[in-house]
Amino acid sequence: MTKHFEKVETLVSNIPDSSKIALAPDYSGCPMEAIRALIKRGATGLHIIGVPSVGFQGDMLIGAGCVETIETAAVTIGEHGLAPRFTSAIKNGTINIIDGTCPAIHAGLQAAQKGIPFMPVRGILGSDLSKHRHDWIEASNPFSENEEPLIFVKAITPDITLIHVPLADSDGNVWVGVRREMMVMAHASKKTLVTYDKLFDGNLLSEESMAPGTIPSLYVDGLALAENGAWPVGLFGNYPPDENHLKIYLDMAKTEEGFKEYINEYVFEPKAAE
Amino acid sequence: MTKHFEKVETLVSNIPDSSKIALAPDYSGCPMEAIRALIKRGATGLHIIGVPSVGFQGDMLIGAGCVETIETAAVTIGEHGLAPRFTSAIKNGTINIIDGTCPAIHAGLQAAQKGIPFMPVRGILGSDLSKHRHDWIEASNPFSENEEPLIFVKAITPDITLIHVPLADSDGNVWVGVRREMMVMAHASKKTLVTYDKLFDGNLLSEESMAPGTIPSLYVDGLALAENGAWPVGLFGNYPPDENHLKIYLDMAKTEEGFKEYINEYVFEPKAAE
Amino acid sequence: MSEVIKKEEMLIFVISEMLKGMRHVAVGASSPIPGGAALLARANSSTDFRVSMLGSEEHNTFTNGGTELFDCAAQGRIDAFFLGGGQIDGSANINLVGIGDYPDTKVRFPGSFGSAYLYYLVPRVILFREEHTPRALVPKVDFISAPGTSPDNVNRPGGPYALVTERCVFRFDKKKARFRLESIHPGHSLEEIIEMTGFEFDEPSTIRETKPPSSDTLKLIRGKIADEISETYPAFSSKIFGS
Amino acid sequence: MSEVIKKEEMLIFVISEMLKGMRHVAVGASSPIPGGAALLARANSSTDFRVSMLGSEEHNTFTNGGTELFDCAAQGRIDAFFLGGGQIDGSANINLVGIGDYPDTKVRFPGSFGSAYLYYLVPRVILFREEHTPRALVPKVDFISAPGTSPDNVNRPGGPYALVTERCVFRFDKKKARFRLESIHPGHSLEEIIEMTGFEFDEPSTIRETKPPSSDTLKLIRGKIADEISETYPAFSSKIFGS
Repeated sequence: MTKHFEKVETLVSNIPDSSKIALAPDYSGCPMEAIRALIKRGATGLHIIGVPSVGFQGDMLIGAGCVETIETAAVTIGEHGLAPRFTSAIKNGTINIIDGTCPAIHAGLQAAQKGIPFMPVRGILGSDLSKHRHDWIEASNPFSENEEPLIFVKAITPDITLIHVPLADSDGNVWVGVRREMMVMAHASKKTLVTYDKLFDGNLLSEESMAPGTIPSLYVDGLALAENGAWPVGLFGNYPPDENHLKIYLDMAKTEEGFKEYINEYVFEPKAAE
Repeated sequence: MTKHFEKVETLVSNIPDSSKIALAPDYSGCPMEAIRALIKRGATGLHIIGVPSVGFQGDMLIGAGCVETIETAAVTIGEHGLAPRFTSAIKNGTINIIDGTCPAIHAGLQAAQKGIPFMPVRGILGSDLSKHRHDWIEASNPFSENEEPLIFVKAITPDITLIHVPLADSDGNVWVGVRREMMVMAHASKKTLVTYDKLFDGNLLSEESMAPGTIPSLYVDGLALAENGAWPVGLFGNYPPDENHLKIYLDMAKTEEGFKEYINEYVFEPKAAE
Repeated sequence: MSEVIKKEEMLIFVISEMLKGMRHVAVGASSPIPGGAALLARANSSTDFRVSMLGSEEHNTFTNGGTELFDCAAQGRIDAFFLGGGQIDGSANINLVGIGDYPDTKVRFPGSFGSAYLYYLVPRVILFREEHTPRALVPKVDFISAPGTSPDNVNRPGGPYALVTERCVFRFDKKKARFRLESIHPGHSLEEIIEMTGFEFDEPSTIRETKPPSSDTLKLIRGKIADEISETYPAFSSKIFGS
Repeated sequence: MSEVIKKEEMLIFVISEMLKGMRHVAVGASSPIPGGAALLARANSSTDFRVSMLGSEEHNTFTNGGTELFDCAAQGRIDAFFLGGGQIDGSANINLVGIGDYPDTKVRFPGSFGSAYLYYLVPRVILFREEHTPRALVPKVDFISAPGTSPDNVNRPGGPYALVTERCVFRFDKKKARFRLESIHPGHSLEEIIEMTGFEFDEPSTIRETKPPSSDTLKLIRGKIADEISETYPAFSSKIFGS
């Protein structure tokens, strides 16, 4: 049954340190309020998975020392490009990086969604990526008469999917619209925790037009209201990124000291998310 | 670009004899008006695929001699059970049957959707089904330390997906709601032909609530309006099956003569679909 | 209210008793009695109890198309499911394909549906076959749609739990790959069951009678459950409950 | 209207010329110039021309989540795509990961995104790297995110078609696995290009100058295209077009 939490802080208390957490890219559903709560509580040892890439939220978590491993096809902050704390952490060797490619991450999650050990994936062959992936196997296509090589990508089963969505209802259903990567994430994960911008008046599954974009409560373990909860990243179909704020971040986060100042001001201060 | 056809007859003229056609089950989107048009035209040699099962439309096509091969997890007419023309055709050996199981058919289509040669599927092992499937391979899970057997199901690429949907727009987008097996079918098929009950006023993809249940026109090759086009099977969310009519069918179709009378009355007569 | 319990009402109750404590029960196509049982178990449950019914619009929360039921089972999110069979044998092998030499079966059934998958993945699969005759319950099925048991190297968290018929309840012993008679429905006898069962089964030392529904439960079945099930199975509901 | 053609305008035009006759062009993340080129090619096309742009809500018709772009490419429904690279070498290998000994790269780029997939599957992949220096165009990349060519037994319908930079256009010869200089943008010279390119390439016998956009096309870029691209790339659009 889906639990409704009054506070985002309580919601994220359901994320143990060292969890493997699936996160959406900046153009999808970023639970920034929950990310700030994780930083505030001092989460450590997280393994974050960008589905298929990760942006601002990943850079924040890395900067705050919450991340041990990052598994992703890329780290990029919207239109602004390089993520300063990620770049610095890689340079200093303070985090592990598992470099992937978008369709392989999607395929790994879809394998978990289907309960199969792996999924064959086209492409990839001859890329240096596979040299460093012990969870990818080069195998032969058993349906080909010739010796056609293929990459088999191991299933990816996150402990937790943590996302922000525009709408949720009191029954625990959450609406992701066309951003269905979040549905795959929820299906594939052991637990799914969600923050949402607005409470939907009614049941999302009973509305013929809303149901197709809804993750049923069956897959949703916990929920908390977080108005404007994707700020400053923006929420698809609802509000754009706060570009000015992102620029402030990118400027401050160039250095470790600047990043600390940033989180002091915007995460630890009580008026953080206003 | 999606072509709009004035008549269902013209739409189905784009289905060559001997095509491999993916069809939806009775509780999803059945293009009955198009099926009647196929029978009227005397289509032959069809290979029909139930995704994952097929009902009234399959029985009609089989009875009318349009089908050479049927590939499906089951043939069943709604709550009524056994499909008379299918049962008789199997008994008389007049059609080829490729028996499958629902998730394997979905997996085969999903493999085609992803452009991969096969998909591993759980279950199936030790079933007599696999003895008769040369497109399924028993292989070993390469990610398991023990010799764990697995079934690899070959990709299924239909020539044509033929479906009926509640709504389409003038740009060629079609709305399937939660019946997303039809989206997988369209993605996996070389061509998709659609009949629809009502024209949607506007663009389905521009409506935030409609887009998640919409197959974009990118995948839709041809469209024709067919009001009440799923009759007598019913259309999810729109109208129920015409149970009285289905009973008439089941009664008449018990014999070949009766079936011929049925199609004379309801398919070849001009007032067929009224 | 008539206290004469109809067979269907009895079976709905019997199956619902096996669903106590479940969190999520799925019901396949053409399954009005298992569907009624799942809805009854939900009505009687004090904890969270979810029913997903194929073909229903009301009791179907899936939003990812036809594949979701199967994916959901593979994820371990379905606790119980129902399977039938034109033939069921003493090793719990089920045949939903036909009688005779495949593919030229002289009697053809609808087909295997998702049995060759869900039987492996859902922990508690309840076999339900109303007809209890030597024709239905056979020594060995002509075609295995899905086997009752699998070798150890097959990843199989699921399998048969019980077999419910119009005459009795069998429980399945996975280790012995064999059924054991659990209880006999009121009005039926052991001799009759032995005679009408095509396969051999274990017998308990004392024979228990299947408990019928209480009058409150019967009221619930004929009211709320009849009403709920009629959305998906109008013909069944009107025939049995006259509603 | 100023007839001084900005570099970005020139590049949008040059790339759009390579998209003639395409039916479906997809544009990845952080790609304002290729995005503008695709929208320009669409505006100039008399036949059906579809643009799918990642990150756009207006020019994105995908409804199946993040996987659809990749599935769509694998289905053969995408004719052209764009890739860049922190490093690109003379065999069209691209590096989007970093410089130095992986994983301890001394310069880290964002990551490979979908390059290790789309480069294999989209028939016409246009490499775009604005910076044309020996640092960007290298003899051999430090890390292969995706290779320019593959052995014959690899199922690879796609691959590199051309490389567009701020100075010139290279076409890729798949058989030789080597670039050939196609044209030099106005204001640049062969000597400069040889000096600024870290890899060897073939030279044509006569050197062609890259055709700039006509004044009508320029108007189109500064009007309709600037407007359309600003939805996805507001910062780029306001910087280049001041809108």
